[in-house]
Amino acid sequence: MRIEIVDDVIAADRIVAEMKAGADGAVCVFDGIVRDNTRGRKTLHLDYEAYREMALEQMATLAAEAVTKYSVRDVAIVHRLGRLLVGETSVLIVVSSAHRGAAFDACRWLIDTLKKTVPIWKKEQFVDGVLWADGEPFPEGIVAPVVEETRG
Amino acid sequence: MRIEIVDDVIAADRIVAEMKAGADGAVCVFDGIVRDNTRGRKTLHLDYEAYREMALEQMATLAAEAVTKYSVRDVAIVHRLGRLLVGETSVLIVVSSAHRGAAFDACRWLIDTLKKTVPIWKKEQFVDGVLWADGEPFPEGIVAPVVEETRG
Amino acid sequence: MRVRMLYFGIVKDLLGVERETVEVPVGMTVEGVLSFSRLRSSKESEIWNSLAVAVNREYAQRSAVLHEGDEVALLPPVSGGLDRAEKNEERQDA
Amino acid sequence: MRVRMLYFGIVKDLLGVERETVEVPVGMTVEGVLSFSRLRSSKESEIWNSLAVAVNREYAQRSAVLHEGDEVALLPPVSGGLDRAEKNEERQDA
Repeated sequence: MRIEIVDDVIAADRIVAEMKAGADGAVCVFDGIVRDNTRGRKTLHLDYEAYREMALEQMATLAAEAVTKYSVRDVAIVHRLGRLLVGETSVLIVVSSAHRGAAFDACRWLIDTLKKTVPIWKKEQFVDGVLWADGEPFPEGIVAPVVEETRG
Repeated sequence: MRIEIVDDVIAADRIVAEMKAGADGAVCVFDGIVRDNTRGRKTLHLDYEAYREMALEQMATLAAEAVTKYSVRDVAIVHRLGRLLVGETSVLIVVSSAHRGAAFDACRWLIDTLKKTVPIWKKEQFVDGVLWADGEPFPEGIVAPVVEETRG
Repeated sequence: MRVRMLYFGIVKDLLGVERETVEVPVGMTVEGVLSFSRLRSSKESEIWNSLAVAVNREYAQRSAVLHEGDEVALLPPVSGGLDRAEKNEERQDA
Repeated sequence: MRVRMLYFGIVKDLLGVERETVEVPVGMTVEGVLSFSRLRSSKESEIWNSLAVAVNREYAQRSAVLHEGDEVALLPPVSGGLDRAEKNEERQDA
């Protein structure tokens, strides 16, 4: 498994090539790239930051879970931090498997779960302002319902 | 849309790179590679052949259908013919989209449908014999139920 | 009238020919040429029950009537791409 | 006892600090430090209701009790990768 957080361009070609082995019949790749807009608002760039050590641990856990859960052969998850321009890859997920169904399912589960649980955030620089992107709510089990009384 | 049948190595890196545009947030890639075995029987190589003109037309139709059906921005389908060795790419499908859900769904639908309807066949050369690979049965509508009486 | 026949995959091997022009009666259907080809084949094979037929590069129904100069292709179940479906795999392993 | 606090994303901006060591009473819970941080924040924000808390790099329940030297991180909803979920998008467009 290849689990990395990098501060420079993600070498997708090399990573995908290195993920292939003789027993594989299918490789599914998800390449998340910086879009030029969010809901029509024009994006200049994104700044990614992470709780780096925890994010790496979470990514490794997800990769291991995907291998077990979907019986795929190998998984790579590489996320980039820092300033990214439109068109650049922020996250690359590669799943190699004997069969295509498992490769698709594992790849999709990985990006969906990563986006909800791996501590990485992005600040969006628009032409007309800057904003921390809304995350998706944490899954139950990570955040217990807030008990309002505790605030005092 | 990029629809191609090629007789040489598929330049996956270049094709994926050319499929990205500013409006895209997600690129889903399916890379079908020659596996070293089929049900445990060791594979030496595969020979692909096609009804080339019809296959190209079918691939173009599928790509257009995927764009409409899943509202993705762009689709590439490239299939290679001739002799392929273990680890080589036989088919590459790339879907670019603003959103990841549509990219995954379209990519999966494309490979699943291609494998049932696009007239391409493979002959498997094993260490101990050669065999036309079983295809999946044609979908209803392509093959009408056989009327046995017509034979004789 | 004459039609152009194309054979692919295992059908090509069974008939021992890749393409040929054949003379058929006016009003001949897809089902008709299929039966004709099947009778010509030296070896019996299950494959004849699962063929698709394309006329002028489009899948055609068994009842379709042929016309002079048509290109008629006999297509075994296709197997492009990689990765046989797991469903299939399980069935055959069983 | 002392714990190490780490703030990320918008929480870092709200508190005006990225990391700090704070003195807390023995028996302090995750809920306790969260309330404490919230009270310290100059600006009120909905974000406090949706934070997760990690203790020593693992997600922790609100009731978890802290220990001397723990690393406690306040984490706003994460937004790694690209492509906001369509569900979210629709809700916000509405």
